[in-house]
Amino acid sequence: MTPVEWAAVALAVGGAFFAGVAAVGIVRLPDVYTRAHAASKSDTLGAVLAIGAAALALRSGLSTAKSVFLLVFTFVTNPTAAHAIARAAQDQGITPWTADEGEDA
Amino acid sequence: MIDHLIVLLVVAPILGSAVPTLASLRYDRVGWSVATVTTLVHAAFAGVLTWTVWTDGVVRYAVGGFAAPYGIELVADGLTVLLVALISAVSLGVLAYARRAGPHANSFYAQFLLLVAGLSGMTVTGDVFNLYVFLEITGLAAYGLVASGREARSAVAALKYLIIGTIGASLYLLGVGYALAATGTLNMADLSVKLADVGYDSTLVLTAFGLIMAGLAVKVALFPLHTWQPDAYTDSPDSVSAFIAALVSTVSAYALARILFSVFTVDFLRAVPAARAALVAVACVSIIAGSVLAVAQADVQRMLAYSSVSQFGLVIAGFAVATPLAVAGATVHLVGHAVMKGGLFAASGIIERETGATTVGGYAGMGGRTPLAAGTFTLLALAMVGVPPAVGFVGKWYIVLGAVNAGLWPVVAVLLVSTLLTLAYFARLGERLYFAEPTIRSEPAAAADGGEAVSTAMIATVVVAAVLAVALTAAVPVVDALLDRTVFEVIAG
Amino acid sequence: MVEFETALLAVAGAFVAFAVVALYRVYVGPTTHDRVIAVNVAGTNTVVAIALIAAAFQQSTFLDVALVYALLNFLLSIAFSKFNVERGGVL
Amino acid sequence: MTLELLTTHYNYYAVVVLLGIGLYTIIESPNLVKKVIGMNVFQTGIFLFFITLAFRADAAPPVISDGAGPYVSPLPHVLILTAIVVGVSLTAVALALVVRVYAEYGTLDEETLEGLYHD
Amino acid sequence: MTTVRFVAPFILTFALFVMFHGADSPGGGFQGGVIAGSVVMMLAFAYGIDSTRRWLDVRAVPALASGGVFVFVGIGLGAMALGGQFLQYAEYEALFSHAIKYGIELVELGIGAIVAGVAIGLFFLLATGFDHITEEETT
Amino acid sequence: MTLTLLEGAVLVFVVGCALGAALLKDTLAAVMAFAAYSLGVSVLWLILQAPDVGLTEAAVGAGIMTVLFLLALSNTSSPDVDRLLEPVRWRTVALVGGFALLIGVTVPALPAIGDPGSAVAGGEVTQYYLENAYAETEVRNAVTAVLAAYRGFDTLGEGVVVFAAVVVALSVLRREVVA
Repeated sequence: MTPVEWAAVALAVGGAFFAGVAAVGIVRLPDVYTRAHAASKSDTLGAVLAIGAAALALRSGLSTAKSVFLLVFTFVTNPTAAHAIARAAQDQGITPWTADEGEDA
Repeated sequence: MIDHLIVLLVVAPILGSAVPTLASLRYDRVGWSVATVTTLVHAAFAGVLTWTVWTDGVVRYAVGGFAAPYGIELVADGLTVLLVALISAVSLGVLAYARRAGPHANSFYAQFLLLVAGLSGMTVTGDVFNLYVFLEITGLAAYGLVASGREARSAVAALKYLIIGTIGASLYLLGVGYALAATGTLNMADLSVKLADVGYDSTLVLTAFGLIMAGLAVKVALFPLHTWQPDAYTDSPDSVSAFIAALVSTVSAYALARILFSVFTVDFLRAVPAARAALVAVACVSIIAGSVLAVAQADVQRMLAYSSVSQFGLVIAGFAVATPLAVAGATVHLVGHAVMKGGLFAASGIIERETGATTVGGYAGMGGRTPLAAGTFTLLALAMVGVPPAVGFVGKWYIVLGAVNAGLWPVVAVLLVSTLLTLAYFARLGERLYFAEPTIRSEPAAAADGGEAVSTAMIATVVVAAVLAVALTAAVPVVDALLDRTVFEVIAG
Repeated sequence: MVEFETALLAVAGAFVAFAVVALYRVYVGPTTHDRVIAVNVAGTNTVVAIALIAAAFQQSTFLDVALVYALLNFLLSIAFSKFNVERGGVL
Repeated sequence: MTLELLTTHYNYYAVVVLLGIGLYTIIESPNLVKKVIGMNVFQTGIFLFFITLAFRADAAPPVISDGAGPYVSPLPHVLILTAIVVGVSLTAVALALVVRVYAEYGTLDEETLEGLYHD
Repeated sequence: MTTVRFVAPFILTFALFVMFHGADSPGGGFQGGVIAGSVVMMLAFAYGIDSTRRWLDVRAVPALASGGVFVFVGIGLGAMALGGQFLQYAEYEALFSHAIKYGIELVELGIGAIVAGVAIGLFFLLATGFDHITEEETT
Repeated sequence: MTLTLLEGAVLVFVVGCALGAALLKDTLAAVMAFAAYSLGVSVLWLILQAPDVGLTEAAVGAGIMTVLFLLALSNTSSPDVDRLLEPVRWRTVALVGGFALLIGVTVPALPAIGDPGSAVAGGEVTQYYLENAYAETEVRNAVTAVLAAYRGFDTLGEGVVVFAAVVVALSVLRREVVA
């Protein structure tokens, strides 16, 4: 494999790692807000890294441009969505988790 | 122009259906006029096409100039034009009826024309997937028409119809998938050749047959897949009941016959006796169960609906017997049943408007109060039972003769039993109409569908249907001749 | 070349597997918002998987699908979150 | 043998599973909205059947360019595009009906509805 | 919702790209129409359905839907008028070159119009729901 | 082989979502599972090299369809969620299982996945399209060529179906114009 390909694979694997962290977070964290946090931070990072890998791997100009666009788009919309969800949760009066109630969790 | 008639039969109503939607931005009630003009044009096309087929034989049309099997082919043979003419005639009758009876909304007439387009498409297409598309157009328009009733029940009936109808269409699509997997083609003529090459005993071909027949059986409403049908017929407006009862199942049964004879061919039935036996069995069960259920109904329209289950069983049995005589009988009965059942539903609508009677008990003594409607109702009912010289008799007679020739005695027995049962439920009704004391005292109840009263056109529609039910007997030789001009051959054996 | 393709597909598979994990949250909830977040994450992972498949097959047209998905995934999340706030209202 | 069948036909088994799930939802779900979902799952199963038929190993999507190939078959793709569109239209109409049924009866539960309907 | 305001024009552009680029890459009228329709939905979710309804002239819906059908059928009938079969784009070669390609593009445009119109129409119809009270009055 | 594994993962995801849509009692949750289902199905189309279908599924399944479901839910009320999953009724499972078994036994007769010699992938009609579509229509995407030209009549039908949807919805909701 060429160095570029190595870099792409490394990026992709790194992305997968963060996506894995996000997935674990989604499952294990105690309440909506913390899970939204995992989704917006870790998953976005993972997604951006992996799409970056795709951009490196795709060799034609147009497709690289498309993937960069996709990357920017994910970067903008993903946190917005998580934010909207968290705010909706707050509007509905879901109280954030605190350490005391969650001890048995 | 003449060459393009076959495609125009489909395109004209499509074009017409787009008009009322646009026009409703400005005008409230242009629907009826647009629909009438379009249907008249459709009828003219149908007439000329029939003449063309009569004189020149089978007409084939490659849409877009792409030859089959790569493009979509439309085919008009004797059976097709018969159905096309029926669609035109019934549509005109329903329009005459709906002028006063309503519904009057523009969207109703848009759906009406979509249904005409879908039915015409189903009849003329020579491609199994194209048939699916038109099956769904027909379905969508029919669901909408059923739901156009004012009562809350019509929405429930339509939803039930939609879900079951979709399963039926999906099964058909899956069957097409199996046929495609076996042959890689979708054109009916091409399929019939390639299916034979694959071998009729191949699992793929058999599965395709089973799924396609099951799917279409849902659309035809054969027992036990009929559950959508009584609700849909009963809970829709009168005009819609008459229209759907006369056409939707009829054209589905036609599609079933078309697939049976043009795609799988009689050779398949001969090679796989089990397939034929299964079809005959389903049809026989449908005949008996439909009749028995009809006898048990208190509501007249519901009774008519179950009677349809039984009559379509008869038609399918005729097709499954697959001797020339039986197929001719099934075709005659298909057309005759459409006219008779449409007329019966329309007549029951008029009786309801004039007297408020909807149940068998309510019909008591109404013969005197609404003599014309009750008279035609009785006449049509007798025709349906199969009293000579009505067309109902000829169809049944041919099917019986065909079954006797083929040695299928169970079919003969079932037919006789069902005729007795049909006689039972219609005789009960006739007896109530003329020889019982009225149970409903009040004068004309408020019309159910918003129509004010009964117009001459409504009465005329029913009378014409009754006249046709007898007069069509004279046209039986024409049907025979048209069946000689089909793309498939049915040879005794 | 072939190993490279394999590696990208394997990573794509990993992303899909994480989407399956997120599905657990769609099942158990407990609140609707948890489910929305989980669907959102599953959607993002799908987008990434599509992008990686596009890279592996060198099919730039697949990226169009990824783009549409990213857009609609966003639309969906907004719709779901709005839906809850105004439930019973106009929307 | 069985394993080999599984590795060469797994999509078709997925089709069977999806058809089963869809049919189960349509029959068993008490809620009308979920019946519509089941209808969609059922249809998607059939779509998967067609698209799998079109597939050909190591082939590209049917966008013709010189020297490339082989391609998967475009025919089932076209059919399924049409079928998807039909499916959406049906879903939309079904949902409109669901909304109306709810407005008329105040429930979407099939059994309650059945009771009201037969009054 | 600033993000929506930022994203919407991109999506609309993208929808048109998908619609017109269907000849050489995946996509076409249907997909483009749906994406264009979903822009309206996105706006409606962000700014509220009623204000979007006011902003958008709803008469556009039947116009788009019926218009699309007319375009499609018109192209088919036009080919017939020129002496070909229904939808035989090749007949337009007499009028302009690359007739088939442009015929296909036009048809895709017609479909796009139908689909966008219908998507928006269904959205507003279902959002409004079934008004039971007006129904009571008429019966 | 990796492709098979990837596809296996996607199939697990899809079936998982379908089960969720079937069994979750909360309708909103079921709709969400269905949205995720569409996401998975679209990846499946891409793996099977059907980007046109994938694009459509993306636009339809994740976009329009889910939004319509949401609107329908907002106009109705969901049932009380007293339990997470619906009870499974085994009689229906047996019935459906019978149907599935019936279809299942025909699977070995189908051509293997990706078989280049199957009647569809290697058949005469497919070959004709692949060889002549570009020459006859000047359109590179064979799907578009078949869709709009060879099977243009189907596509007309498709347009009519979509058009019918809005007309029928108007009539079902008893409105004269979209409002």
